[in-house]
Formats: sequence, structure tokens, C-alpha cells
Amino acid sequence: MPDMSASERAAGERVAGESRPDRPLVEIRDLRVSFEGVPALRGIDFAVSPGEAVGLVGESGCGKSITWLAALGLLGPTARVSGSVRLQGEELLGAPPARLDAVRGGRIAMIFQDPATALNPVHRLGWQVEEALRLHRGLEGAAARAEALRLFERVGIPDAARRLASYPHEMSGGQNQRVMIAMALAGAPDLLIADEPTTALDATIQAQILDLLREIQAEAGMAMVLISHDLGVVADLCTRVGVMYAGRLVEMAPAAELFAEPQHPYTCGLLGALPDMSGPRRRLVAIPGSVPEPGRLPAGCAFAPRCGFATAACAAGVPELEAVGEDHHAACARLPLPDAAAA
Amino acid sequence: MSATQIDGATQIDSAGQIDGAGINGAGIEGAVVVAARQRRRGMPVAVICALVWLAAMLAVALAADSLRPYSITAIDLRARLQPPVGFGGSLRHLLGTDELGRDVLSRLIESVRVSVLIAFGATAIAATFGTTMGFIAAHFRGLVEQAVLVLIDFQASMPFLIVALAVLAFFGNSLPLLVALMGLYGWERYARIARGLAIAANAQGYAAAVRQIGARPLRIYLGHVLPNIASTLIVSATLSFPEIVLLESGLSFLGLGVQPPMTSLGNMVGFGREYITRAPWILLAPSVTIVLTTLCVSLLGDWLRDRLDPTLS
Amino acid sequence: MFRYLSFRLLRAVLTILLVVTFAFVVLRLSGDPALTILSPDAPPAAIAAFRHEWGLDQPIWVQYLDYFAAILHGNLGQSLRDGRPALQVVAERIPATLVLTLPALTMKVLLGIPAGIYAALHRNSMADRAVMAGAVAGFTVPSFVLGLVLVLVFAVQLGWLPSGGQDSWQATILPVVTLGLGGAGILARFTRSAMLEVLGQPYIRTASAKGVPWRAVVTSHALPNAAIPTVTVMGFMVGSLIAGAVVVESVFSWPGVGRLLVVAVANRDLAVVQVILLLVAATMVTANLAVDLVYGMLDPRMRAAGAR
Amino acid sequence: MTKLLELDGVSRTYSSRSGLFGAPIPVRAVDGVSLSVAPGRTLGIVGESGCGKSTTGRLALGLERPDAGSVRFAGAPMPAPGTAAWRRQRARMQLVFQDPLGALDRRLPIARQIAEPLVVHGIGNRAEREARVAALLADVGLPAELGRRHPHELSGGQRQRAVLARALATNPSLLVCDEPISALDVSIQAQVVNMLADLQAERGIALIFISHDLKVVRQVSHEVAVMYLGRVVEQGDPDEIFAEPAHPYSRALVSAVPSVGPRRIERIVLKGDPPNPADRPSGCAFHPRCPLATAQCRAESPALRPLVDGRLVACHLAATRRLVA
Repeated sequence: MPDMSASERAAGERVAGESRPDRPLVEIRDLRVSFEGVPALRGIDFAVSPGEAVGLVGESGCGKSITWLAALGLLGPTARVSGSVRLQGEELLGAPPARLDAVRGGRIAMIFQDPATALNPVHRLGWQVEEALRLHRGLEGAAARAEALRLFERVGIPDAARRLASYPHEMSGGQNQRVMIAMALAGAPDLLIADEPTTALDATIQAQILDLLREIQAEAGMAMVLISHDLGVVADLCTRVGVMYAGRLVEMAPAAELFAEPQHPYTCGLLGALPDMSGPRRRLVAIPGSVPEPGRLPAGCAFAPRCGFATAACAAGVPELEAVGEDHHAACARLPLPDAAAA
Repeated sequence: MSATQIDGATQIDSAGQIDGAGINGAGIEGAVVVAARQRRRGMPVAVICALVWLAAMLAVALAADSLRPYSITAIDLRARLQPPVGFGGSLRHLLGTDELGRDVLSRLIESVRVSVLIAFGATAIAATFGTTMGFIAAHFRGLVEQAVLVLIDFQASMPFLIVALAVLAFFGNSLPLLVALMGLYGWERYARIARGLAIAANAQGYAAAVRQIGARPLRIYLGHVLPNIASTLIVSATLSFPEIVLLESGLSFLGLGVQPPMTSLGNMVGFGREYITRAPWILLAPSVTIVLTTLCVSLLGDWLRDRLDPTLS
Repeated sequence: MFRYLSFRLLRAVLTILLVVTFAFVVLRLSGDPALTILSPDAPPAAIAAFRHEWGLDQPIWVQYLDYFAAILHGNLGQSLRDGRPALQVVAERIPATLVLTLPALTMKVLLGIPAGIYAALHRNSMADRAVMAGAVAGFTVPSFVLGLVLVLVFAVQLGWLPSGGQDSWQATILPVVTLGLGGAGILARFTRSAMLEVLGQPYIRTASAKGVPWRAVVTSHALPNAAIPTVTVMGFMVGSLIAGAVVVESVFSWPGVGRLLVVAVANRDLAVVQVILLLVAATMVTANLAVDLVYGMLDPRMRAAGAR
Repeated sequence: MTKLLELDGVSRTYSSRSGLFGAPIPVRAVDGVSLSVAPGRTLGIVGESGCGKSTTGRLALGLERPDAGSVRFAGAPMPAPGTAAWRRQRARMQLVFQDPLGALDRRLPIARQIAEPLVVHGIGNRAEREARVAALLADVGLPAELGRRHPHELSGGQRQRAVLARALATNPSLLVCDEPISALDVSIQAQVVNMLADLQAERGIALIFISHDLKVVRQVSHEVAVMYLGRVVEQGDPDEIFAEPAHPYSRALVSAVPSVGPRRIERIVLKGDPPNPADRPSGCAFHPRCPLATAQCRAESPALRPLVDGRLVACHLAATRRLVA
């Protein structure tokens, strides 16, 4: 791992050093979601170990957000969800509402893309954080106020004491995202799901938030799932990365390995399509065609029509995730690719 | 009201450099549901019934002269207050007769024509006037826009029935005045919609794109903006059409709308009220017609809104 | 907040100004008052004298200012019918109207808002459909039809309640129910859509995601936000307390402001019509100001919009 | 090389007011910006939201008039917006928007929209226009039958191709692309970037490429300008600027780019938010967030001055820092 900051390295070593526990923190098995008969998620197997930072990347509509919304029962009544989501062995799908409420924000916290609309406009920021403290830590009144202040300071909100009494519209996007993070930390969760936490933010603010997430994850020792369409963001923060396409996981590997030696043609394509920040400029390798619509998926491998390696066999059946290396899995019928490195 | 304050402040880099905010996240679920909906094209039974009723009303309005069994003023004093068929009446007068022996069915047919024509005329006037005002506000901005907004505010904050009654008190009553008055009803909704959507299209959308191609304002507003917002305007019209019917029938009921010898639905209810105990059919026939018609247009409007324009509340 | 309120106050004054101007313009457009009042074949000298006496020979803007001054002095003209001050004639009728509209407003709120919330929370259920059907009926059935049907059933057929008059409290039941049912339908429909809109917002998902139980999500996250648009509709309903019963008062021969207006319009009693118009405008404007105040309390963004 | 478009010290101030009676607050969206672009070259403009890069693009196109400074296109001053001369000039310069779906009229088939500039400017007869539309569709790599479809029947990438085809219809010599790919999926962005490069090579169009995505700007630009709060803070060769930024803001911006590959510049995380354009700090607008700010920076606004290697930097410390580096 040539390029990691100190804190990243620390996080990596900690996960490695603690020897991967036998039982994952969260284990998702064959999770499927459909909306009014249209499949959005077509069978996801995924596990998160305690303390690790996992990235989930993919393009719009690939199901990366829906996976976790479904896992926490946050999809509307139009969604049909099947499969299994276990939190340290406890099944969450179909769990009673009271149990889910205790898990949400308590064991598993979530932050969202657009902090401006994700915070309630009519309540003070302090109140919104204190609500989580009351629900999950039983703190009331002055104790809750003091803890909220501590959290605000922890996530780097300047003038925190005064900001507790502010409303979301009085804050910038970056500050609101810090409040979201403070709110997520309020329940001292074991897992933080960050759903495109920096997509709506400017570049320099994005850097601030990513730094904060990295720090907090290392400090609190919690696991994190970072959902993003930006490979760079995920590469920065995560030790393990999953790539999704059209409602399925197509590749899953340690971050460094995934970016250095991608196996699935789609991952190769995504990396080839990214311009470099340094070195000579080269013509970008674009993936032809476009992402299929959820209701109109091709038969067999959904990526086959855009894939340079596809054969007739690819349309015959949906490939399953298979091990292609230590802790490295890919779902492609043509593996190993004839000339993967070239792509 | 608050809209003015908000768009005054957000002119800088309205390009919205928010990095692909729409691509990911919560939008997905919606997109999938929409995709699912688009595949099921069908019309609920209630909407079909509504359409049939409305088509019948329209046919009655257009062909009133040939459908009417009697003249609306044909008085038959020997056949006064005859009940409808099925309640002891004869086939000569299907819906019975009124206090002067006039055929209720004939008067109902004529009333439908008058009421429907007034409602259509008024809706057309309101839509045209309101949309024009909205476009003017969106195009000129600044003081012109503020003036239009004050007018919109005024119109929306005064109960229209009171204003209409005041105008009728001052000017007396005539059919053209009544139609023009009804035509002022609800113009502010079209103006709001037209202004809002035109500003959005101008800010960063198809209208801005066509403008920078070099098209003239008339081409932009009539050729592009109007067709694009037409569905929203039509939905809005179907929602305000029944209100105009109600307003006209209310005025006529009070004796201040359509004047005798002309007749309209509200007018019939108003005069029939005197005989509510002895001959309720005089008032029930037009009442049922009003309720069914407004109900059907509302059903159609709601359905159209769900189909065409879920953003309109 | 102060800036915001003074801005709203200015708008309110502007609205009143518009109403007065409207009344003036309409009055002048509607024909020469000299001819209307004196009859067209009065001697020219009498007409000239009348014009001079009432200032009708002055330039139009002087007339406009005079008109304004008269209104500011509370001089709103005499009723044609009995020559009494129009203001007094109207004021006498206000209590009778409030006896109908206040209980009706209570009924609208108590019936409409809970029904709307319930329907939104149980979207697409049978209860939702029933509420929506009731709501649609509430505004597609004109109040005079509803009123007459109620009379037909409860007064004529069953004989339980009086069909008109105001001799007993029972006489208020039918008009109040007629007013209340229609308004409750509109309010239910509006509350439902406001609630559905709010329930679809990302912050509702955030609240669920942080483990807030559904009941608390509804009461402390959704309701305060849904209240904001609902207040507008309520403001309109409060604003029409004085003249909101024009049709219903006519149906039940109720001697309120609405009935007075209808009679005044029929008799072209312009002074009375004018007073009612101004009164309605003033109530509406006051109600709207109250709405703005409530907005400021409910929505922190509004406070900021004014403070900026 | 002769310049096609020259912006000379242009400023644009909006007056933002709250409501009808609120006190107007002047907001300097663009403040004394001088830029130019030559035929066949690409000028990239980068910066965060509110930095004035979109307004600069609109000023360059003459869609808005500067309050100060001048814009010259092919040597002539820009006519006033809305005039006949201005409308005629639209044929020579075009804008590509961020959101292709919004920029297309969803009620008209693609082919008619591509033909619209020709109709507006009275170019060709019906048959000639049809032929031209077919050629344009082919140029942007869209199959001819797509011309009959409506915008919503196309994918995001196809729509942006259609918008490009329309922009190219009148053979413009200048194209301003305002965030042309940020609404597209990652796998589609590369398609559009490649196509833009090809079209420029074939037709010698001058491009102004406005984006917050530094990687893409580096990929397409011959020259790049970094903007902060309405001003250009650094301007020059993209390879040099992105490899060794001289202005502390550019440096932070470059270092903040999330990257899969190795990082060349140590990450600098700036404190605070970009300030509100309505409330501009004194002196150098960047000083409250700048890790190197001195007393001079707080008091004095730095001018854009050339460094030894030819690039322009607006920083009091840039010259000395270069020596140190």
C-alpha cells in the first residue's frame, strides 16, 4: 500500500492486527429489493467486520444505497425486500419496529448525501442531536446538552456552543454534514453507513469531511461503509471495496488490490475512464453504451452488452461471485480475462 | 409570496454547481417506481365513467336545441308541478314540471348548455390572461414582476364571491359581464404556474438553451415554454373548472347570476327552492347534475395530475 | 423578524389600498352617480348642482383623494334603504354571522385536520379512500345543494330541526353543519397532501435512521413541518369569518352579513356593498398578518428571510 | 496567436435583495477577470461553487453584460443582449449546459431541436437542414433513427451528445461548456470528454470548459484558470499548475482531489467554508482560510502577476514560495 496517510495506515493495521473476528458485524445474504415488480437489487451477499472501512461504488441506480436502506428497513411500503440481514447474528429483516429503532442510530447509524435536506428545518441542530442522545444513551437535559456540545466540538464545528441553537438553513453544507456526523456518533454506533456523504459538497469541503470521517472511524473503532460513485473517495478511505452494477455486486477486493489489479471488466472500465491527475495525458478508455434501466435488464450478465470480453455464454446465465484471489471475488464468466491488465 | 424573496437572493451562479446531486441517492427509488408506473397504462373505471358523463354533458350543451322536447318558456298551467316518471308522473314530462308547468327536462338541458358555456368561456379567459401575466412577469422581472405579484396576492387573498358580488352590484347584470367576471376567477393560479415554470426554464433549462441559440422571445414563450407547461396548465384548469361551475351556480342560485328568462343550473335550484316541500324534483334534478359534473371534472383533474404532473399540489 | 413583519405590514396596507382603489374605480366606471341617483331626466341645473356638491366636477385624482379621506374618517355613506350609516347597518349583522361561522370553523378544524393526517398516514387504505371521497364530496357539492338536502331530510322529512329562522339554538345546527362539512373536506384534502409531501422529505428518513420511533417521527418531525402550509388555508378560513356564509345564510334565511350583501347587491345599495367589501378585505388582511406571525413561529426559515 | 475571445477586466455585480423592500446587497460575482482563448484551444476554468466561473462563462458568451471591462469576440465588442445583432451572433458561439435533459425541450423530437438553430438563423431550406441534422447526428456518434425520439427516450450520454449536436449546428467558433459532464454517470463521462476532444481537433473550435472536476479539466485544457470568489487566482499551463500549484488555494484544491493513483501533493485540508460572495474578506479574499496568510494578505489584495515560468498568480507569497520550492 504505497500511498496512505498515517491515520489510514493505523486503521489498516488495527483491522489486520485484531485478526479478523470469526463473526462479521453485519452479514447480508441474498438481499433482494423490488419496487412494484421492478427489481432494484438482485441478490447481494456482503459482510462487514467490526472496525473495518468498506467502500461500495457504482453508478446511479446500481443499488448501492438501496442495499443499506433496505437493510435498515428504511424503504417505503412500495418496496419488497427479501433475504437476510444479520447484525451479530440477529436478523434485522422483519424485526419488530421497537427492535429496529434501537438498532437504527444505536448500533448502525447512517448519514446521507444532501445534509441540507436531511436535517429537519424546523428544529434546532442541538435538539436534533440531543434527540439521538436521549433515544440511545438515555441522556436528558443538561447532560444531553453537554454531550451534544462535546460532539459538535468533536466534529469540528466552530463556535459550537452557539451553533447548538442554530437551524440547518443557517449553516453551510459542510457544517450541516458535520452535524449529521455528530448525530450519527450520538448513539456510539458499531457501524456508520455514509451514503455519498460528500457528493453535494465542494472539493475543499469534501476533503474536510473525508478527513473527519477517517479520523472518527479510527478513533471510535467503529466499522464504516462508504457509499460513493467516486472511486477516488473510496480509495482514500476504505480498506476493502465492493463494485456494484445493475443491482448486483460484481467485484469485491481489498482496496489496493482492486485498484491495482481489477478483475471484472466493469471495474477495469471504470478505472480506465478516469483521467489522471499527473503524468502524461492519455486518451480516456470509455465504456461504450449506457447503464441499463432497472426494468429492462439484458439476459445473463447485465454488463455483457457493454463488455469487450463478452461471448455468447455471457448472455446465458448470471455469473456468481467467485474467488479470484485471497479475499478477492469477482462475478464474471470470462475470468481470468484474456488480457485484463491492458483494459 | 415567499418565492419573491427567495429568487431575489439566488442569482449568483444559478448554474447549480452541486456535483451531480441528482444522480445518486434518494432519487433512485423514485426513478424505479416511475419506471414501474410507466409500464402500467390504464384508466381507472371511475375516470372512464367521469369521461362518459362529461362527454354527455358536452353533447347536451352543443345539441341542446335539438334535444329539448319543449321550449323552456312553454307554460302549461294545467300540468303544474307534475312529478317525474317513476314518482307518479307521465312520460310527457320525464323529469316532471315546475310551478308554471314548464318541462323540467327541457329547462335542465338548456341550463346545462348555459352553465357549461359560461364555465368553458371563463376557464379559457382565466387561463389565457393568467398565463400571459405569468410570462410577462417571468420575462421582464424587476418591477413588472413585483406588480404582477401584488395583483396575484390581492386576487388570492380576497374571497372571489364577495368581489364578484360587488362588481355585480356596481355594474348590474349581463351575460358578457358575468362571463368576464368568472374569467377573472383563478387567473392567479395560471399566472403563478406560468411564472414559476418559465423562470425555471429560463434559469437553466430548455428556454435558456433556445434563447442562447438566438431565438426571439415570442418563439421561446409560445414555441417552447407554452407547450412544455401546457399539461400543468390543463391540469390546473380541470381543477378550477368545477369551482367556476360552483361559483356560477352559486351566484345564479342567489338570483345574481344568470337572469330569467335565461336559465342555468344554479338558477333552477334557486327558483325550485320555493317548492322544496311540494315538488323537490325541480331542485333535485339540477342539483344532481351540478354535483355529478363537478365530481367528474375533479376526478378527471386528480387523475390527470397524478399522471401528468405529480409536482402540482 | 422585525423586518419581515414590517414588510408584511406594508403588503397588508397595499392590499387595502388596492381594495379601496378597486371600489373607487368600479364606482366611477359604473356610471355617473348624479344620473344614477337623480334619474337621467332630472333638470341639468340640478345635476350640475349635485355634481358640485359631491365634488364630481373636480379632477379625478382629487375625487380619489376625497374618497380616501372620507373612508379614513369612517364616513362610508348611507344605506339607500333606510338612510342609516352603512357601517352601522353592516355592523349590526356581524354577530349573527359569527354565530354560524365560528362553530363552523371549529368543526372544519376538528374534523378536517385529523382526518387529513390519518389519511396521509394510512395512504391507500380503505380509511384513506373514505376520507378522500368525503373530501371530494365536500367541495364538489355546492353548499346550497348540501343545505337544501339537509333541510329536505332533517326539517321536511324527519321534522327534527327547523329549516330556517333564528329563534333557537337548534336553528343554527343545519347551517353550521352545511358550512363545516364543506370546509372540513377542503382542509382534510389539503392536510393530507401537505402531510404526504413532508413524509417524503429526506429528513423524515433521517429521523427514522437515527432510531426515532414512528409515532415520534410523525408527531415531532412531520407534523410541525406539515403545519406550515396548512396554516395558509386556515388563515383563509379565518379571514372569511365575516362574509364566508353568503350562500348558506341565503339558504337558511339567516340575517347575517352575507344575506345583507345579497340583498344590497340586488337593490344596488352601493354604500352597504362597499362597507362589506372593505370589511372583508380588512379581515382577510388581518388574518393573513396573523398567518405570517404564525409562520414566523413555525418556520425558522421565515424569520431568517426577514432578518436578512 | 490571435485571440478569438478576449475578456478584459470584466466585472459583474448582482444586487441581491430580500423581497421588494429589503436593502440591496451588492454581490460581486465576477471581479476584474481577464481571460482569452484562441481558436482550436481550450481554456479550463475551475473553482468551487460561488466562485463566479459560471458567470464568467455567461459573460464570455455575451448572455450578460459586464458592469466593467470589455468582452471582444473576433476583435469586435459584444453587442447588447436581446438585440438583433446579438441574436445573429449566437450562431457563432454556443453554450452546453450541465443538465442535458433540462436543456432539451422534452416535447420535441431530437432532430427538430438540432435543426432549430438553423431555422432561427434562416440557414438552408428544409432538405438542406435535414441533411445537416443527419450529418450532425453522425458527428456526435448518434444513430440517425434517434433523431425521431424524444429526449426522455435517450440515455444521459445520448442526450448530452444531442445537446452538442445542436450547439454545433451553426458551425460556431466558440463553445462554452458549463459543467458538461457532472450530471453524467462515471462510465459515460469519458465518452463525452473524448468526443469533445475529437470535435475540437476536427473543427478547430475554441472551448471554454467550466468544471469543478480538476481531473477532467486537466484532461481537456490547454490553459487553465483557477477562480476564487470572483477572481482568477492562478492561470497557466494545466500540467504545471496541477503538478506544482503556486497559489495556496490551487494547492489545496489540487491536493483535495480524491484519487485512485498515488498522490503527488501532500493533502492540505483548508479550514472553514468558502466565504459568501456578499461578504468578501478584506485584502486577499483567501486569507481567512490560507495557512500562510500574513499581515500584508489581510490588508492588500494581490494582483495577478507572472511567475518565471510564465504562469500568472495572485498571491503575495507566490514568488518567494517558488524559490523555496
